[in-house]
Amino acid sequence: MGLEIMDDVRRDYIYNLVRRGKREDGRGFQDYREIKVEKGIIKKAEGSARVKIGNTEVLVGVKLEPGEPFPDSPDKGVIITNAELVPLASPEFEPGPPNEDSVQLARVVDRGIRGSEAIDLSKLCIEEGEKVWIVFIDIHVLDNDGNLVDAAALGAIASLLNLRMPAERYGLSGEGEEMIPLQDKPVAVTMVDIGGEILVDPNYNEEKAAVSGLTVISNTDGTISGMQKYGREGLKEEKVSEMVEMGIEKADELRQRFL
Amino acid sequence: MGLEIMDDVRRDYIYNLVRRGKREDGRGFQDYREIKVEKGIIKKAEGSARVKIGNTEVLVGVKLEPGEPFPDSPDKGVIITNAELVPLASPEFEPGPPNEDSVQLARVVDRGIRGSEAIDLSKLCIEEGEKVWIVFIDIHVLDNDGNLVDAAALGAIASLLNLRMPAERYGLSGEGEEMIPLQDKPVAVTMVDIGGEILVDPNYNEEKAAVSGLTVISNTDGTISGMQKYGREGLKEEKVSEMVEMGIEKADELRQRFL
Amino acid sequence: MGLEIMDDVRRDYIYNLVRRGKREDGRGFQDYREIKVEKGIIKKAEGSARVKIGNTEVLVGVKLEPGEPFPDSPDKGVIITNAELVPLASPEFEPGPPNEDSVQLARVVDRGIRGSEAIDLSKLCIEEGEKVWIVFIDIHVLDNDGNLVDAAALGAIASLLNLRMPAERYGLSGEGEEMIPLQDKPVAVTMVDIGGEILVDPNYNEEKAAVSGLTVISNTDGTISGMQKYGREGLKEEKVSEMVEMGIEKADELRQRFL
Amino acid sequence: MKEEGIELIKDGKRLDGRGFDELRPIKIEVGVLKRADGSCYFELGDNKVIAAVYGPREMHPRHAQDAKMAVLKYRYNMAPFSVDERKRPGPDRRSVEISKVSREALEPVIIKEFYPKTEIDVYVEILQSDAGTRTAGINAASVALADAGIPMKDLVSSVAVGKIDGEVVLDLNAVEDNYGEADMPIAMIARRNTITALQMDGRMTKDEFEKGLKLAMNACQQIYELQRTALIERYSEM
Amino acid sequence: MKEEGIELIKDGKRLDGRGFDELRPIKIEVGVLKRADGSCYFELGDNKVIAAVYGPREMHPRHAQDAKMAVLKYRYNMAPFSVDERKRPGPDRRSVEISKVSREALEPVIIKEFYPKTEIDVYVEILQSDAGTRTAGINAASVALADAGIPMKDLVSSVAVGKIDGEVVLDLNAVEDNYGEADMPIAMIARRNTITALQMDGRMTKDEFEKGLKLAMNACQQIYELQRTALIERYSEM
Amino acid sequence: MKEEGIELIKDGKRLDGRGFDELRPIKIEVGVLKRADGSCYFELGDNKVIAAVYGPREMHPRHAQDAKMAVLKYRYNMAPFSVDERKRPGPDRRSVEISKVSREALEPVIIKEFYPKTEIDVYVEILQSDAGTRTAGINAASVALADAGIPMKDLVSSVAVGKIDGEVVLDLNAVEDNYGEADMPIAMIARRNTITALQMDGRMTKDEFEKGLKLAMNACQQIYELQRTALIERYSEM
Repeated sequence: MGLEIMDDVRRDYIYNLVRRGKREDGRGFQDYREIKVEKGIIKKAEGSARVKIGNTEVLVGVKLEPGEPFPDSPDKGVIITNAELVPLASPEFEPGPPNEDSVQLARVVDRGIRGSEAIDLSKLCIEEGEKVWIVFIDIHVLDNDGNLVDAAALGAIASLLNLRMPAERYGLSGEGEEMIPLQDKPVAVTMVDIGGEILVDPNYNEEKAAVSGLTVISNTDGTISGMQKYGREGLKEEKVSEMVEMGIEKADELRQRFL
Repeated sequence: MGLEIMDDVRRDYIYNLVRRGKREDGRGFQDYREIKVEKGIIKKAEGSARVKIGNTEVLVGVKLEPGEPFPDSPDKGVIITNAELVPLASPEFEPGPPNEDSVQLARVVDRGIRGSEAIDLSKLCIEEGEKVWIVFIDIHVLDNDGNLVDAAALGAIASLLNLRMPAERYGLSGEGEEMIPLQDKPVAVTMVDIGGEILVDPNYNEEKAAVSGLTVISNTDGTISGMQKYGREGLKEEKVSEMVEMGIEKADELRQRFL
Repeated sequence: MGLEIMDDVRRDYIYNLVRRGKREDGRGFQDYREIKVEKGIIKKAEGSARVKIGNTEVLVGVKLEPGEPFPDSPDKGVIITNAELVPLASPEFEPGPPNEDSVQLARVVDRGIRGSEAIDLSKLCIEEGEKVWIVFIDIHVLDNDGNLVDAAALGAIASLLNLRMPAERYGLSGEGEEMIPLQDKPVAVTMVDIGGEILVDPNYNEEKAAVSGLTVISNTDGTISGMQKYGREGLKEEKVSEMVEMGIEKADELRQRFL
Repeated sequence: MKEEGIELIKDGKRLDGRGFDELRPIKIEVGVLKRADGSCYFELGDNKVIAAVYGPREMHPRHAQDAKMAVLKYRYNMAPFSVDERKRPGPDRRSVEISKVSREALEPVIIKEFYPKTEIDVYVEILQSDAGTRTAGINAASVALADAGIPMKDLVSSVAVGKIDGEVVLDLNAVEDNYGEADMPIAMIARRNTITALQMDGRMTKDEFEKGLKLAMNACQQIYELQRTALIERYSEM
Repeated sequence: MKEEGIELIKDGKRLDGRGFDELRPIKIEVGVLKRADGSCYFELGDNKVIAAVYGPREMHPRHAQDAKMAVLKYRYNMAPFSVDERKRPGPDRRSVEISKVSREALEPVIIKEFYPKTEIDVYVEILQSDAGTRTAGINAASVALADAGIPMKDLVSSVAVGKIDGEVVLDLNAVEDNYGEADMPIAMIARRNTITALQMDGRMTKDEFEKGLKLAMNACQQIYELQRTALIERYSEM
Repeated sequence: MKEEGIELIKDGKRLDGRGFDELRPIKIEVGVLKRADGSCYFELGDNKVIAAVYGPREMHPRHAQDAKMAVLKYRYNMAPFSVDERKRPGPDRRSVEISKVSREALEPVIIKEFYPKTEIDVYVEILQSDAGTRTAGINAASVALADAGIPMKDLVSSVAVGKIDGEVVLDLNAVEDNYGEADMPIAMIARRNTITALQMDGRMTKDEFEKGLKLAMNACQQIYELQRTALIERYSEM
């Protein structure tokens, strides 16, 4: 009960700020918090990156393992994206199997990478119909101060940018430490609607206060490769269009600065 | 607590009716409710049937997939019967893995089909010791107004009556859309004992009120291929014998009318 | 609440006894309760033993099945040790998947057998890299009156002493009912610290009263092949050394009497 | 989205003969289940789905109750025989995600404040699947909620748009979904131009997105009319 | 029920030398466990089972309590080493079904009204299996319940009958079960001709069923006497 | 402990150049997470671990509460990418055991009586693993508990000793662990010579054990100083 009252207080506080054109941390409505991207920090992973957006911190590690292709695409590698909302990262996260929040986080990031065809899956074939590389993209959230999606998506693509094939470890012929070139760099931008205003990169309190939001994942050429609406209220059609436009624009900024 | 009182009220109501020779829905003690059997209604399934017994509604779908035989019967197909008591069908069903009710439902139906040797499992061998057809009989309960067993068993055998082998889909040689002939048509008849009277085809309220019951599954030649007693009270030996006789008789009626 | 008070009462009782140099069942501090070891009592198992230490009773069964070796030891058999604290054995055990107590029990026993190299795993190779014998050591606790570890470890090694290879059952060539010779006989000895005194073989009440304990597993030559400290309090360094010495000594006694 | 090499549009028509802005045939039946408080059977082409609503009813466990309003739950589930390769029973990641998105699609219209401490359960079973099951499920659930007498501000309607052979088209079927370039399921309160669910897979430009959005809005208007008609018929029968 | 081609009856005798109406050797020990409130070890030929009873004790979670009577629970479990191929620990569909049937076999004799809001837990462990474990478990549990002092109207006794080589026989062993034509486990209150559990697998005529039922009734009478004797011995020791 | 045939000691030095009694490089950062009540990042050679503490906070479910003191929980978890072959997410037997041992390693120093009915949660994530993660985790958790302001009698420090090529050495790395003869992780209250966790794998004599214990005690003293310094630095910053 006490907690529910806190929710109301926080919501009022955030809405009042926005009404006066302000945000809790002093940013403009379209500004991201400070972003840091560090690549290659986990030696045991074939690709890795740590992303901080403000106090939000996400570690992404990519492992490659030989495995079986899907029957309907025998010459293509497989991407498996997984997110762990470990209880270390937030008092609200609980140990246990993936819940709807971690599943959605993983699937939105997955969708962006798949839709953009960032990885050329046909380059991951080892032996057609028998053996291909399975790309495990594991999102490990360390500190949740809001907007995990953008941090995770940025971490995923940054990890893929320094991906090496561990062919030797598996006694597979040839190309050793070959890098896998990326075909695109999808970037996710999440926005929420608070009192009619669009706020980019919501922090934890803003995320809690907002009743609707949208993630737009877009590519180098400005096309969209993934979208996801959130929240228990609707969004007017024109608001969605506005967000899509803004999302594409901000993604371009992030791509140039961090990838 | 309120619910427990309702249970008592319902039990009294049903018992009082039976004492006066009546049933809630006006049927005779040995009458089934109206039965409808529709075959082949799910195109994606290799065999399917929808069975309604009064308001009870069950959908059965049969899928065939190539798989490994059991080591002790290398030249025979495999039957796997599964029942889902999805929460759509009753306020008492809960989401989650199979519980003792759904397991028992599946196993009773399975036992009837297996005991009657309705399916000639040796016709389901693709390559001895390597590959056989796995027959998945999935019972999907849509509306539970009592006597799921008879509806499920009828749905299962009706589904098997229009079973086609999906050889092409799996790139298997030969017989394409070959039908699998059935060797028998087992039919389940469930009876409960209420105040010393045997009631055939109990509806939901009768099922709840009864303290014991019996399912008898019998075949075209009048032999029995499965039995299961239910309930927290015993049944006198002579009552069981009477039920077995009645079950065989009613099964014959159902078989002629609906299969 | 009532139970917590009982815990306090029991603790006081046990501590008071120890202060006066006594134990609940009249034993000396370094005495085991009566031990019985019966080998070969489960015909279906390839090796088995029932061990009673006082009222504590544990049944261990060993099964051998052909399976795949680990990639990093292609010519060696595999040991899998599992413990079931079935609710039959204690009012405190609950049905369900292994919890931390059953996992620890299994792992401590496993560690002793592995560390001592009691089984020559290279003798369990059927076909290098393809097929080896998997040794399932299943610890089934029947009555828990304390010190499950020593009973389980004794049961495990006793079971292995009468292990036969079921080659015929799996259609494998050759040696039929060949026995597998053991290379060593590790024995576990568990001690607890109660009021500064070391008590060997704690019964259930002593185990509950103690705040720390140590299991020492040692071999025929007096070397140690496994240790595990328990409990929510620490143990002084010198106490640990004393326990290690005592553990090795008692193990030797047990080995000579029961193995 | 998986493979290329199939021509999905010939002579300006889709493989099943539909125009770009044409829905598959829709069939709606209300109140089809006895035990549920509300129910709806919904066909969209070869998709066959059924929705049931139970509640408002007491919520367990108690500490999950909301003291101010009802809690809406939504469970999307596929029958094992609803797809070509048998689906193993039980939730998977896809169904968990769809359940969440579908619940959020319906929440904006439900007046939850009327029933604090209770839960409203929506169960959607996919009996046969041919691309578009989540949208069919939302449509069915919306009608079932109304049939159960749950107080609602409006109905929610849902449809997918997508891109095949470079064209933006309405309501992809399974072949189009498998070989197409993008898929975008949308749910909306049709009479208010308010979007309550939106997802996108694949790749499309902003202009294609806008075009798709318009197609979906028109189609949701049509679906809304069918939902409304089905409900009116149901109540005139009673 | 799986295979044919083995001759199970030679010269009017079964492979293990028994007559058609003969039980395998039975051994009963009462009160074999210290921690349990009641317990019983039961051997039936090569079957070795042990039953423990705990309770009546407070039931958790509370909302599952019955305000009028005790709740009986029954858990049938096979030790991994009890069968030829190691059984993976944990419940499977077979053990779930057997647990339900066995619980219902015992419920008619237990006076549950004496202990409202409590639970009575019966745990049966199969240590070695050779066909007939569910009946051996019910016999053991019945004695263990009495040993625990649970108020009971009577004992329950259980045995299977079956059909092998065309003959109706008592108490199938593993070979007979594997190669026979039918198996029918039965539990009853022997002194009242009341059947509390009945299952049937395989195929038999109504006449064979009647014949089997008679065999089972006689055998249950014998088992009842053994159960009773074991309990009397136990209490005369104490 | 798995294989032999690799020379782990050359010219009196270990493969990574360390002496027998030398720790790998250690790095400690305190208060690295915003949401947690206390946190610590700990590096030991190539091991990278992070610990967070939440609480004391209300315990659920209530019947698990202890009316006299706080309940300490500990969860050791490996990130899927922390090891050579991807680890499947979720607890396995190894992590369940390590969690128990680590909890017991810390319990002796925590004054739990101050916060009855609450729980204190320690979460340890292994981000990169190179032998010694459980000891690194305990070291990190000990500092994180202090950072969270949990009342403690002292810090706990932890290290492993082992036997390689017949020599007793300190703090095995992954190669030494894989090809060595014994491994013995220890946790202690360094200033009191009190051992709070002790495990041993492999094979060693009593004398080797004693020698290892001495090595561990010295190393824990060093680690204690580093933990203390890191905490002092953290609080002088604030």
